[in-house]
Amino acid sequence: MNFDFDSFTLFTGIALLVLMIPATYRLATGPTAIDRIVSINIIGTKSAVILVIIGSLFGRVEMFVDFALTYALLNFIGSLAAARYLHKTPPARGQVGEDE
Amino acid sequence: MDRNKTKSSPFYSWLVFGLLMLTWVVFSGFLDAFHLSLGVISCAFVTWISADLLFENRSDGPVARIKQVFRLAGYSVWLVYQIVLANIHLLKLSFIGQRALQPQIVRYECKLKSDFEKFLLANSITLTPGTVTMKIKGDTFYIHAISDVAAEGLDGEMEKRIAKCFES
Amino acid sequence: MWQLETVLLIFLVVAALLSLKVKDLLSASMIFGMYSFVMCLLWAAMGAVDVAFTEAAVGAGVSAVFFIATVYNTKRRSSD
Amino acid sequence: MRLFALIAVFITGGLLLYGTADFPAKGDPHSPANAGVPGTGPSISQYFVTETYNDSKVPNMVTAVLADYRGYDTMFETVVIFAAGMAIFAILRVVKGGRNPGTGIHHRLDKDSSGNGDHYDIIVGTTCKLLIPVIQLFSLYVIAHGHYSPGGGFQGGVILGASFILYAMATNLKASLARFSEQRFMSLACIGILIYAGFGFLSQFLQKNFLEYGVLQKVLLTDGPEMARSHSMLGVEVGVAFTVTAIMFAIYANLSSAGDLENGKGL
Amino acid sequence: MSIFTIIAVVLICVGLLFFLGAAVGIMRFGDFYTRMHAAGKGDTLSSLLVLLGFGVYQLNNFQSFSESWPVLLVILKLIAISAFILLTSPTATHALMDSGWEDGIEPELKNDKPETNALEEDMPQPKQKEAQA
Repeated sequence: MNFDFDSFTLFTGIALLVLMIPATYRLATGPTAIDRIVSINIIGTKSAVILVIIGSLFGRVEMFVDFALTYALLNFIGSLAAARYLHKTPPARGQVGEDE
Repeated sequence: MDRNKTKSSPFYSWLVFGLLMLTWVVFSGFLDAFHLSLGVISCAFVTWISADLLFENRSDGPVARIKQVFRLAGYSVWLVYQIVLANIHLLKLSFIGQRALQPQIVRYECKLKSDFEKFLLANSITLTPGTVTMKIKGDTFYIHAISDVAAEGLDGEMEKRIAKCFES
Repeated sequence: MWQLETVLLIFLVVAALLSLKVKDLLSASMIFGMYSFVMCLLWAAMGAVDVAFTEAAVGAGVSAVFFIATVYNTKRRSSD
Repeated sequence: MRLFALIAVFITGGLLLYGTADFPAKGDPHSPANAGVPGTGPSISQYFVTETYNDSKVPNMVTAVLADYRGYDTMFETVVIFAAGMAIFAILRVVKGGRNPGTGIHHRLDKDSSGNGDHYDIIVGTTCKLLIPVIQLFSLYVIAHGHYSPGGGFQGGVILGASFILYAMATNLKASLARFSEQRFMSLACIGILIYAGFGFLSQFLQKNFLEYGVLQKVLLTDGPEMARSHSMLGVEVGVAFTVTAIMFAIYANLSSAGDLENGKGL
Repeated sequence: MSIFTIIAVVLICVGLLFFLGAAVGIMRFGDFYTRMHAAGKGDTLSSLLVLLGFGVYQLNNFQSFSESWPVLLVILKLIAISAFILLTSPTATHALMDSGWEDGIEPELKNDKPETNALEEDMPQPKQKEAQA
């Protein structure tokens, strides 16, 4: 049986990108700002995985794994900053945060 | 959090340095003298600026620490099993069982003392099926549960396991 | 590889348009974070590893924080 | 007005796309940039690909190009970042006795941030405590291994600055300024540029050109000018990292507290 | 096709299945708090499985400890990435849920169980809307 792992890897990457679509839908429609923050968190985690996949396609996983590590470590900072923002400002319902 | 509160003991500084050195070797992968000396400089720098962030409770001796490490390893195996259960539960919910959602907020009192144990309990609750820790005020956890079954699952077994890891 | 790059380019255009569309500046900065993620993936897929690393560090680490800190000290809603 | 903007964007975009039609294909070995113009010797890309390792014993060409062949460029990029930090400082910073404290917009927003701090102290605080040393060590790894793998001073400096920002968000601005005070980060930013320029002036002092590191073998005690260039690149990267770290944290501190570092709580 | 490749393919496929579950949950759940369940749990195990799958595939290049030290290193780094995702993802979930409550998003609660919903009165209430000038 002839199995091409590289094609499988490419398929996996495209499948992960397609699975980003629900998160992008949440990012587009909201309804609140915090839904968007959640979807950004998800997209960041997926990006780390996709970077490893791209590394595997190039055959240089040992190089790309550093980027994935960067994402895994730093993705938290953006979410935390947004959470701190919402924690510190008065509730925004009905005034801002929701689109027309 | 502030420097003067935790009394710095040489054992813990060396422990932090050793752990960071191990991490450096995993990151770097070069074992020649030049890179190892760079690693020693980097680890000494990180130990200097933020050694007090690791190991909140510095009263335990080395033997107690080693015991805790082994118990935590056993606990994490159980936790991974719970995470698998949680994902299967989520898969079921998102495809078939959406009408069975019964969201509710449950209060849970815990008896754990230190911050690290509370942190471990809260994160474990988040990772197990159907429950997410929303808020902690003192010893009270407010937990958002997704169904009745999940809410009844909070019977304190996890807390017992965590307490067992840290008893001396 | 070209399939992956095509999908990434579509995501890039969608993210850029979305971040212009929303009026809430906090949401706009979050969507700009997605733009930066996709940009990093695209650089990586093209083989420009150093640029991709810079984009990863700046996009994930500090740029979102700077945007949010700026929004925190001004007002949250864009006027146009 | 929006319609005109849209039309202008479409026309410009169309022209740019039309322009790309004349580009050589990606990675084309026969394009002028890669193969060189006939009759003028090898192109600069060929020179970098074949000679970088012989010149400086650095496997990662990008670092060699940035820190050695185009050292001026990188040095003044660092100065640009420094200038950006200084601009933010000059615009936002509230010096004591200047603007009346307590009237800035951040005080209005900050008034209800006291309650419910428990959550952040336990869960987020513990996670940040576990993460921050690892992030710092990773950033130092990125700086130190700029020769072998992608990375270098700028990326590592940004990650290191992000770790201080994370500490400031996990606790508050005052606690992080107790560790990394304003005086300290401002002087660190200057020291970084001085390290970079110092390597340049040192090589000029030893009867060579500015930033020509090969002559530094007498100072660095290495065998041969190649290793001197390699080690000088590492030193230069450390300088860049100092400046970038300090400026990233300075920008965060000034932005999040609206320049009032003494009283502002940060994000 | 070696045994490591088979294990890798199986792990990656299972990971993709869990990613699919999380994505469908984010799309279909009606309430912010239930969506957080999908986001907080779904991404941890699935990314862990996919990363471990690629780690197992790297074992194909493994010959001996002295020669294949970089391969082991890649696997250790992949495990480190999984550990950091496992650490930060629930924390981000807590922080965002707490912020959502403070921001005044009303949870959809089940109404026919008064004994559990009564506990809600103990909760710190969402801050009232403030009329901004």
